[in-house]
Amino acid sequence: MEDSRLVLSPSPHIRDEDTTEKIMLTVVAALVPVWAAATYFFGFNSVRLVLVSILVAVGSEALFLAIRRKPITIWDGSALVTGMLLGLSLPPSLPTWMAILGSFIAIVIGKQVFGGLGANPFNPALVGRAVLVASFTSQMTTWTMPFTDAVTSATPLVSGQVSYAELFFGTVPGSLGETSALAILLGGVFLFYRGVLDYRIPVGFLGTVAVLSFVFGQDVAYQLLSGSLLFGAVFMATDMVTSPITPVGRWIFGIGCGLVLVLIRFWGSLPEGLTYSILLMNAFTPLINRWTRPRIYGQGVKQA
Amino acid sequence: MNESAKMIVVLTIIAMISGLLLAQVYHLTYDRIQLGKAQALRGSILAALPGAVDFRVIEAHPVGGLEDDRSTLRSKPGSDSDPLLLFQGLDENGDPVGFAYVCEGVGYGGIIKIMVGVNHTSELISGVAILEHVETPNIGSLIENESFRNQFVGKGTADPIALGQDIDRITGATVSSRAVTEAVNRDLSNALQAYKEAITNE
Amino acid sequence: MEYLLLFIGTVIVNNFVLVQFLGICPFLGVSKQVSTSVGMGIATTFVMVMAALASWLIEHFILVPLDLVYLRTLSFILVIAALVQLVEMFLHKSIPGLYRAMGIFLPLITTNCAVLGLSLNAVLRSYNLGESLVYGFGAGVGFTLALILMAGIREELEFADIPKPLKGAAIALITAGLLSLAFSGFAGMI
Amino acid sequence: MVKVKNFRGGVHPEYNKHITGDKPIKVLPAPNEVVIPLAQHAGAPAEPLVTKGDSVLVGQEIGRSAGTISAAVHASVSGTVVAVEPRQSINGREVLSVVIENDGQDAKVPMAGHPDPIQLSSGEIRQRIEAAGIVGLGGAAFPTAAKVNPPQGCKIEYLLINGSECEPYLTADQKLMEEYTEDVILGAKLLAKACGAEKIIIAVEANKPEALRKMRALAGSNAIEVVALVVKYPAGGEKQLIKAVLNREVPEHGLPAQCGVLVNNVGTAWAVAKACKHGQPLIERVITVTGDGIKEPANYLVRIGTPFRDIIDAAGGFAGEPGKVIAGGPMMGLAQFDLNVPIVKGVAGILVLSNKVTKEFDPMPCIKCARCVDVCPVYLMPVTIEKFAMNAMWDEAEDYGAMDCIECGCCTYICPSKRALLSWIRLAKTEIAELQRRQTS
Amino acid sequence: MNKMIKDFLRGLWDEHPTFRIMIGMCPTLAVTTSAINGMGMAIATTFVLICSSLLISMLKKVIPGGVRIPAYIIVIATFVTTVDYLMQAYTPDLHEALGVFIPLIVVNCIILGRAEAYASKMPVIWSAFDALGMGLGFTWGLTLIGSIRELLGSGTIFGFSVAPDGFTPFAILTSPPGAFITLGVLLALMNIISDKIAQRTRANQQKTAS
Amino acid sequence: MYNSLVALASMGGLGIVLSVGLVIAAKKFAVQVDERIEEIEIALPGVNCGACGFAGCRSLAEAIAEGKAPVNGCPVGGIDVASKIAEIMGTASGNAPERKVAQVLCKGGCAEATQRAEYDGPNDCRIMNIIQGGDKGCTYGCLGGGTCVEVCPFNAMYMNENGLPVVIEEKCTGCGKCVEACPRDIIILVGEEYGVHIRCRSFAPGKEVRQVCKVGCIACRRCEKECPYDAITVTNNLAQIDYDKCTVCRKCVAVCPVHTIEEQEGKPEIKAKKAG
Ligand SMILES: Cc1cc2nc3c(=O)[nH]c(=O)nc-3n(C[C@H](O)[C@H](O)[C@H](O)COP(=O)(O)O)c2cc1C
Ligand SMILES: Cc1cc2nc3c(=O)[nH]c(=O)nc-3n(C[C@H](O)[C@H](O)[C@H](O)COP(=O)(O)O)c2cc1C
Ligand SMILES: Cc1cc2nc3c(=O)[nH]c(=O)nc-3n(C[C@H](O)[C@H](O)[C@H](O)COP(=O)(O)O)c2cc1C
Ligand SMILES: Cc1cc2nc3c(=O)[nH]c(=O)nc-3n(C[C@H](O)[C@H](O)[C@H](O)CO)c2cc1C
Ligand code: SF4
Ligand code: SF4
Ligand code: SF4
Ligand code: SF4
Ligand code: FES
Repeated sequence: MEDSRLVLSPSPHIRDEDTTEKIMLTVVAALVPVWAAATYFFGFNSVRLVLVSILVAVGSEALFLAIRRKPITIWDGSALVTGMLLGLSLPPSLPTWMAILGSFIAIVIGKQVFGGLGANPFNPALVGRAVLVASFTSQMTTWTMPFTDAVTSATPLVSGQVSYAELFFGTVPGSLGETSALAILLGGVFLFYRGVLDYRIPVGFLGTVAVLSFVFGQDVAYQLLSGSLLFGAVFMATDMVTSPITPVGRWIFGIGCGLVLVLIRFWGSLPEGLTYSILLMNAFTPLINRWTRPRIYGQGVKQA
Repeated sequence: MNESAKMIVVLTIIAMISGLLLAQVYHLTYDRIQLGKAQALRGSILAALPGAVDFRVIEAHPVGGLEDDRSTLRSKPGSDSDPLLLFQGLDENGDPVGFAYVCEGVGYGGIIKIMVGVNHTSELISGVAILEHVETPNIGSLIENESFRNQFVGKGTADPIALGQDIDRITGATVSSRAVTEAVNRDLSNALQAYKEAITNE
Repeated sequence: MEYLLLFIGTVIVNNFVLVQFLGICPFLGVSKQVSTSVGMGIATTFVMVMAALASWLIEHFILVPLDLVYLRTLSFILVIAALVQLVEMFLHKSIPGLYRAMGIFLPLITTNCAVLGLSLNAVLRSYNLGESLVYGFGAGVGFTLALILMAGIREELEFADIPKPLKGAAIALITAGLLSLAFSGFAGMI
Repeated sequence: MVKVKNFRGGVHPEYNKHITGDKPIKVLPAPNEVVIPLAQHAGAPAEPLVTKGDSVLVGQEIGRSAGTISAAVHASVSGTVVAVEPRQSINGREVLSVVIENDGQDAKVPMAGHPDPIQLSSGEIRQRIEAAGIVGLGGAAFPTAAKVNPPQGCKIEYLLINGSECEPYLTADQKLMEEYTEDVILGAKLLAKACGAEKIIIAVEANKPEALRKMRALAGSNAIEVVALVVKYPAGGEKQLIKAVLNREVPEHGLPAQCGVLVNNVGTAWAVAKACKHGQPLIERVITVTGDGIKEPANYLVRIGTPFRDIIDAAGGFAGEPGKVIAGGPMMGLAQFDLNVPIVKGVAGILVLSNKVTKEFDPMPCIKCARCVDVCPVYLMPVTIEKFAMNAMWDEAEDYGAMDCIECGCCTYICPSKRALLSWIRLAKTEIAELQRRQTS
Repeated sequence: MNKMIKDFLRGLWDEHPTFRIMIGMCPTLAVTTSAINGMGMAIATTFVLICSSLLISMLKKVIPGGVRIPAYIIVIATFVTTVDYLMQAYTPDLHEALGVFIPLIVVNCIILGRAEAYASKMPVIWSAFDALGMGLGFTWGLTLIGSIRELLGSGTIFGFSVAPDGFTPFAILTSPPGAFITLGVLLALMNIISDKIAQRTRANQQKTAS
Repeated sequence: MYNSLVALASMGGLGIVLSVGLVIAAKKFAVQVDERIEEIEIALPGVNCGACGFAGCRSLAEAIAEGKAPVNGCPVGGIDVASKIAEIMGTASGNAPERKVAQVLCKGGCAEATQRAEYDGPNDCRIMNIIQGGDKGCTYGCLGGGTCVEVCPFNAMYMNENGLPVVIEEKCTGCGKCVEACPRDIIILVGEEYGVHIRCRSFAPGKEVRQVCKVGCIACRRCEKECPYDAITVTNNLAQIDYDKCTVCRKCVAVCPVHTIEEQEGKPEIKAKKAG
């Protein structure tokens, strides 16, 4: 018995089962219905773009880490999530090479240059998307009708001529993953149930948009269901790395996203502000964390 | 000489020399700069008015002034009293070909200044030239392309020019396209009226 | 309302640093810590308002009446530099507390694109006095906003395992680029 | 159904109380040799009263309390002192200890009991607590005599008896409450009298229905209330208990007495009852021996000073290769490397985890999931403090409340990236304390 | 003489204004949307830099310390305004493209910095060499950045179309975010290159030492 | 021409106004700023390491200018910096502080010393030390977590294969960061000329030391007796060198039965001390 040395380690001696890998895979699982819906509506394009994005994201992460002679941590699943989210945020008719470029930029410029997982100030998938929009504006704003390859002029957000039911089920033109509110909500509920999703950000985000739409006399349900708002609020604003860690901070983050989105949607020259609203609030995250420190137990309590 | 006095004297002298020098530079380059500006203006006027070889300036006083422009973020000072400059294009014989005026629209990056030429007789647009813009290169800047600008030729006051119907958008640059279309639309009838008044008064 | 639009436009839509590229050197240099960037931001805002006022006065009471527009650059920069130096001396002597919080940044600001750019722009866009002041204030606030956001991010990056060749200015520039990308959503708004 | 009392933060680890929850308390025979450290409590170590060769009786004082924050130490067996020397203790350091060879007689010093201890005056109770060397059995081992003597200007309104036993695996307090209900309640009354509390509240986690039922059945008088606590670690933490039960907060860096509350463990109450009723000093306690690395998990009443090895042998020895032997529970317990260390007053159990359970945790980059922030029961930002600690930014760590950390380990438990948050926060606490000490001196 | 060449070369790499000292960043980012713009800006700046260095070096004895900075500013501003008007007269398109950044040459830290640090202490000829080095450094820097942004962002270089048919320009490079990111990436590349150079020289030194 | 004159006059006016204003202001608002602070700051290395005990180089510069710190206050800068600052301050005392380097006083690495447990936790000596005193058999010895190496701002240390830190003396500036960080107080700063060290810090009795470490000091006192200069004394079971007396004669090295005493190459005997 004396031979085998005992293990000396600091408490606590037990750990929760959840790991970063599991969290990432949960997000992937939650995205499956969304991807399935996208494939149902847009067919091969959905498979093509999302698969390419995933492969390039994971590949460029591995490549970058290999060049840096760091352990290849692609199995943590974060690049997988980034690639999947980027792929799902692309318009169905986008040329493959643009998806490759966007995915590469998302991982390299959006994440790895800052030191990899956990260190990036901005949401990598959105960085990739924003760069694509700024570079290939017309391709990134060319939509096709579901079930066909027919190019249509505008998304419902711009044209404003579809029913709630169509918006809810997703039989409208738009980015691959954004059209079906049903699939997104399904994924969101699953994430929430698994404890991966903090309710404050999506609630703050969607709530703000709803209230402001109402105040400015817009069709509230329409504003919520159209465009990529729902997709972003559920899957992208909630990216833990780039959102605040304090409870109050997460409310502020969500509300801030909503404000910026409304500002851009109603007064900006872009039809859609999701990408920018989240990226902008990402920039505010360190400041929010700093200025919303929770009150420590017993702080400010006077002796009775 | 004490230090303070020296400081004052030296600085003053340097300032004076500099002032003098700059005055010389200014005068030396003045003519050329004006000439360059005039040529640029002339170029765009002639581009907007095919057939014209020369132009003259007409001061017009449009009724009620031109519409306010939200782009400039300020009301134009006394738009009633300020004259509107119209450029009358003349052919080889000195006969009027038409007139051109400048209008502004708010694009994606900022203000777009447009020269619009109108045919003397048909009172239809004879050409459009972009004077200034700050649109995104390769996106909004495509409004400079002839294919876009030429779409306006032949349009008139009769019915408003509509983006998407009369004018094809530039893909991905709806904002810029709309800015140009709306600007041309907005001032066209006013300018035409002012032009007519101006030449009848002459 | 128009002043408000002008203000918002200057702060976020045409942010001096991120969109107009004015004042990049202090933006990169003084954005390492949130606390210093606040001081720098306030000081810059102060100087900008002052410069807007001064340049408007010079333009409208000296340069235009005397037909001396070619002396614009020269006179603006001289007067701004002198004014800032005066204020700095004054603060140093009379209000040491404020000097320590903000005054030490003043010499940094004197010869900086943002301030001169502001004065020249205000004149080129023929703003009236009120507009000039609002423009100056908005530019200062926009500069401060960009600076503080950047500082917040950079303080976090201090702890990150950034690849060696990117450490320092390179990563700061990329961050600024992404920040600018985030701001580009407002483009064309006003 | 009465609503259970809740508090913000905390985690839900596998409780694993079923292993020993139904095992009655067995009395473990005194070992051949006991090692009794003179520093088992918070505060100054006791001063030795015996030397090598002395013979001692059960309950004989062998270490004298050395100040206001200190406690007496008593022999737990009768026999001969074979050494007074530094011996390895559960904190990994060598501590001056009295080693007694058991003569098997169990001869006791005369103990002055009281037939109806509740008649004792509060001063007398306090005196007996002090004489018995009673310290908090909830873990911190703070001398109880000092604790029941509230500081100037503090009026104790409530005595909270802490029966939550929120540490996973451990069932010692639970069994104590079930089997010695009467004495625990008596002890609570005595403690209340000693500190002048008006009301007694006994708080038990809702997962111990039997203990709750028995307590409720006997609590009777309306001066005693029994409340059910949420089943969540660390419901038994003093501050969390006060927040949950009374919705009060202990002032930062302050004492519970400053919000009118005194918290004592059920074991402490039991020890107080025995000291007053039988005059018995604190020479034994109930512990749980459990874990997947032990053959026969059980609850034992053991003498203070019994080496871990004897207890583990009594419990059938290790089941397979042992990985970790932990003094206490899995969340706050101390891992041991030497099985000769003795049971001391503050240890509530021995947990043996097999090699299978003790896996290495490789920290990954923090993904800022904020779970650590959400679970911290004192509302700190563990991830931020960790970051400061790793970069030796002690001032910032202090500013973010490192010193308020109660070392519950929730943050480290929950972190999906398996970061050693608490270790770094502990380091920050040590360094900050060091800096403060240097500043004042 | 050797030192003079060294001082001259310094501005081209070791103390490169853009990639090393990081000054004059505004024009570096703002006007480099095309190679010609970047080069034009840099040449204008170099002209002002050389002229003012020369003059300040000549006047250094005359100017009292107390009004040093205002005096330098006047000198610089005079040259800047001269350039401004000359460009307006002879290269109106470039003038238009560079806009407010021409008068802003006045506050380009390179110029005042050099005046303060070098020209005010050194003989005239040396100052000229130093200024020329810095100016050329600035020129190749801006031209490089401009070329990259123009090539990838518009598919042309110095206005000549060089991209193959079907090339889709990477338009972000001509926008503000692209400016920052391009320079950031370039800077990282420069760091890698100088690291390599430093490594090689160290290796060489060791070889010669042993 | 007229316009030129206006330009001349107005620039002249502006020049006068400004220079007069500046001259007046300079007099009126004059604040005594010590220009030397600036100069000293430039002379300092600018690493802001804090080894001087001030909050960075600027603070030290201020302190030196105010006479609150000696001109050789920067241990990192050494003689060069000190003499430069002395020049600025106009004092002649450019004596560099004695150059000290870090010495690691433990020889018991993985090969020589026993482990009492299997450590599983953050690889930081300070944390190991908090957790039950770490996994090393010897409770005085090096924990091998390399915290000293981590904190060294000058990359002057590395961990060898035996799990012990090694100081690269050419790089070490004697800043003392490692000394401060080491929870076992194993590292000390010693004048660089001293080449003999007793590499053990254990105050445990010899018997116990033997159980946990092959190279630990067992307090046999042979070195104490051997030293001709009385530079070694054994107290509390540990032999220690009084470096002020040590002449690096190396006599003690050979007599140590467990080879705790180590000599370094290239550090000759200090003859001067012998005489005095
Ligand atoms: C970086 C960037 C630059 C843009 N530049 C322009 C532009 O110059 N002109 C323009 O009208 N829109 C520009 N846009 C906006 C969008 O292309 C356009 O408003 C939007 O896509 C309208 O969509 P549609 O053309 O499909 O209706 C830009 C967008 C981005 C992200
Ligand atoms: C008068 C008085 C003084 C106390 N002083 C301290 C003290 O100095 N340090 C301390 O840790 N606990 C002190 N305590 C005990 C604490 O309130 C607390 O019960 C003890 O730290 C154990 O708490 P824990 O097990 O939750 O950590 C004192 C209690 C009383 C009544
Ligand atoms: C995280 C944490 C968990 C604790 N859990 C318990 C517990 O389950 N039961 C308990 O009696 N004391 C627990 N304590 C100790 C209590 O805070 C407190 O010290 C004790 O109840 C005071 O009683 P005592 O002085 O009689 O030990 C815990 C302390 C901490 C910091
Ligand atoms: C709930 C959740 C949302 C996420 N959203 C994103 C996202 O929007 N974009 C992205 O690139 N990665 C996302 N990730 C993956 C991961 O956090 C991301 O790659 C990190 O930002 C990389 O450091 C998400 C992960 C989780 C758990
Ligand atoms: S920071 Fe301290 S109190 Fe908070 S969860 Fe972590 S260990 Fe517990
Ligand atoms: S729980 Fe772990 S991963 Fe999550 S924020 Fe805290 S330290 Fe980071
Ligand atoms: S940390 Fe230690 S080894 Fe490194 S330079 Fe400072 S004194 Fe020398
Ligand atoms: S010398 Fe000290 S700090 Fe360095 S590795 Fe050893 S124990 Fe750790
Ligand atoms: S060039 Fe330095 S601030 Fe603009």
